[in-house]
Amino acid sequence: MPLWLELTIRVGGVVVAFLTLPLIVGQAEHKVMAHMQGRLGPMYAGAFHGWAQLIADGVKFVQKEDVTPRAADRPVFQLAPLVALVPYLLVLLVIPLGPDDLVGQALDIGLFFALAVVGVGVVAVLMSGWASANKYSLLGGLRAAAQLLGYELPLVLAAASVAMAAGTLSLSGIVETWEPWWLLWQAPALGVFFIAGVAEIRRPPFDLPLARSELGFGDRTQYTGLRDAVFPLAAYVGIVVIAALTTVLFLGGWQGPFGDDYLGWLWTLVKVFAVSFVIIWLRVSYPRLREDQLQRLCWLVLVPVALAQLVLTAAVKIAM
Amino acid sequence: MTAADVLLLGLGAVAVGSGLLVVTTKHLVRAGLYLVVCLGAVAGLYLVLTAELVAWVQVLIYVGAVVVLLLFAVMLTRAPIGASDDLDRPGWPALLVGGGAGLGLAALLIDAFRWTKVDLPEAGTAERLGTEIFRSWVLPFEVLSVLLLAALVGAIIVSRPDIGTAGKGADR
Amino acid sequence: MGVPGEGLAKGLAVTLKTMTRRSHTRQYPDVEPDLPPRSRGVIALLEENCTVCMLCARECPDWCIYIDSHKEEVVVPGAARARQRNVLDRFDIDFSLCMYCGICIEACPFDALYWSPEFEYAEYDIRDLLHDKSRLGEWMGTVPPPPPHDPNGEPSKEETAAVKKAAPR
Amino acid sequence: MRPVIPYVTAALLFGLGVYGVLRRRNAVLVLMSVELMLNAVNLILITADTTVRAALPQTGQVFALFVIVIAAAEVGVGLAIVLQLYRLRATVAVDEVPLEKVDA
Repeated sequence: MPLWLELTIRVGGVVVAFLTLPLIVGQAEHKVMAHMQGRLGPMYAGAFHGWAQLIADGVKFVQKEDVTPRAADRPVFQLAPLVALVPYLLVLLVIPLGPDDLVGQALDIGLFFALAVVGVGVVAVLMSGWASANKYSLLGGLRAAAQLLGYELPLVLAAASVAMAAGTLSLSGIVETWEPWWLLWQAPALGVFFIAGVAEIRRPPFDLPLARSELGFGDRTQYTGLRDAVFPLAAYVGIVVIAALTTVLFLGGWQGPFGDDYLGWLWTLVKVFAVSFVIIWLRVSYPRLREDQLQRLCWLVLVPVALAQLVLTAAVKIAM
Repeated sequence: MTAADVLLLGLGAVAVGSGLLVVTTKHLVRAGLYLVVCLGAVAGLYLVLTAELVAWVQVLIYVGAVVVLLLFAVMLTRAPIGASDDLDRPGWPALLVGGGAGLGLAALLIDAFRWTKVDLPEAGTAERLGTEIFRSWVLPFEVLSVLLLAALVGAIIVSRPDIGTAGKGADR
Repeated sequence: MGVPGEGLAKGLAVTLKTMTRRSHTRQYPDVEPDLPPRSRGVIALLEENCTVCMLCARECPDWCIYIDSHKEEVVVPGAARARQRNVLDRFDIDFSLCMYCGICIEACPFDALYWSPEFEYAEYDIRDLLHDKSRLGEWMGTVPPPPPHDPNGEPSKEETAAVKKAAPR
Repeated sequence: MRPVIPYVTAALLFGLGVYGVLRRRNAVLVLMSVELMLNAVNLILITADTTVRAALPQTGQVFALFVIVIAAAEVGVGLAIVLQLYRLRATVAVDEVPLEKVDA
């Protein structure tokens, strides 16, 4: 296969995943959330149980006027949604779907790349929060910055633990060395990574920066039309990314009870959707945290647990 | 000119251009955003120069944390939207020293290296760098960790005035 | 005091349990709603019972009932002189003002007003919400029959009065 | 690869950093300029690493990592000081800070 063809197929595959997975997760969020609240959720768009609701939403968003507030910093304001979306797209590039190089772009330090690029997302929040010229947006932006800076630390520490256990930073390499008993060994890191990941994508119960009921969606307050649609899209891609990273790092990626070689991609997808379901489930079940509770959870619970996990990992690694 | 040269030139131009905007723009927050572009371009330069790990550390630490802190500080100190005219001191001494330093160094380096060609070495992966750090540079590494800890404690104490006064209050 | 995290687990369990149950959604336009008895939808007018006493219009807190009438002479054979009778010209209820308190129905001494459970009379123009007496009369067809008396209930005041009157002193 | 390209880039970035430190009044902007200078140094270290790889394998990259760590520490302390300054004086202009002792 010539290089350019392979490259096109790989990038095309990632783009397809980028366009479908978030929509599936978004639709699942609509329906799961509705049923958990004793409702039906969307029922009309697309005739069968409202399967086309998000597409209909998209069509609606396209028709809306694109408003930029007069006092806003125009270029920054208009660029921010793009900056919010691109990092997650880049992360999808390095997440392995199955064995034998079934990945957008295999990177030797894929884990590091993923964490670094996810961290760039906070710049977008600050950009949109500040450039909107709105005090609620600014509050949201500042809250987001404080939250993301804090939760980056346990996220990286938990990921470091599993990288230490596997002895590699390559995501495929981590899945290859993964063994079922790691579920027990790395359980604290799994918890820390998952919670910090949910906080990193600002999902409820960690959605203080958005806080629809108090800040009117924080940094997104002033956005309309297509630009406004990009933020929820980025949020859904964020769910997919965090679920996929959790799957690959802690749940064994493509390893399953049977048929790893030809069904690996299916195992990965099943696990990604299961973790996404848990993220949605958390949103329905728990109320939003307060700012002090948020910081307390990060610095007094997650960081110490992650550090303890690092020590444990090192101890087991040396003992073996 | 090879492909690497073209990439280096392009990324270098982006880095210098956005760097220029960082020190000349009248918009406080935009200076921080241009800094993101500049640091990103420098990370790209690292990638071309086969320093993979350093490039992503640059993105993780600089773009993900340092610039965010800077932007955070800019916003906490009430940066206005739009241009502010009281950002600069009179320019010519700075221009003299800065231009002198930059152009002088550039001249020195051009004179030293001319148009020589160097083959790109193998990539600086995490494994090789780790080996190197823990074989040759363990002591600086440990010293750095102490420095980081000291900076952390210092930053907390400086930014929390209530820590110092709590003890005094107890004495009284 | 329980196990730490018990509350968190309980929260998750509640939502998961709810998800497995049937949802409570009423799919209204597709499925007719199952209204409770004596729902307050719209006010119907039984024109024959109205004596233009104006009590309803006076009691209405929103002043949304408009009544016009004129007097008519009715010659009753055998009577000394002609009797006067009120004839209803106009009886409008403005449902854009009405707050569905039902005081007019309570106030009417002659049972001319009734609650009807019909509620689908939304309009594109607010002026069309002013229902005149023929429109109000049409709603009479939708008024459900009065509920049967509760056999164990207290007898009505009229009934006890009648019994008392009939009883020998 | 011509090492002179990144070297000149680094030299120009360093010059810009020096210019910014001397020119800017806002303390946060001064810190940004310092970051520019540190990055120029890093770029020189990384480029030097490619040219002297045989003698000292990967040393330039290791040093660059060290510099990044130092920069992170510097920004942490520096911003703490700037925010404290803002809290006390309601300004972050460096030439308005009195150098003599003031009763706080």
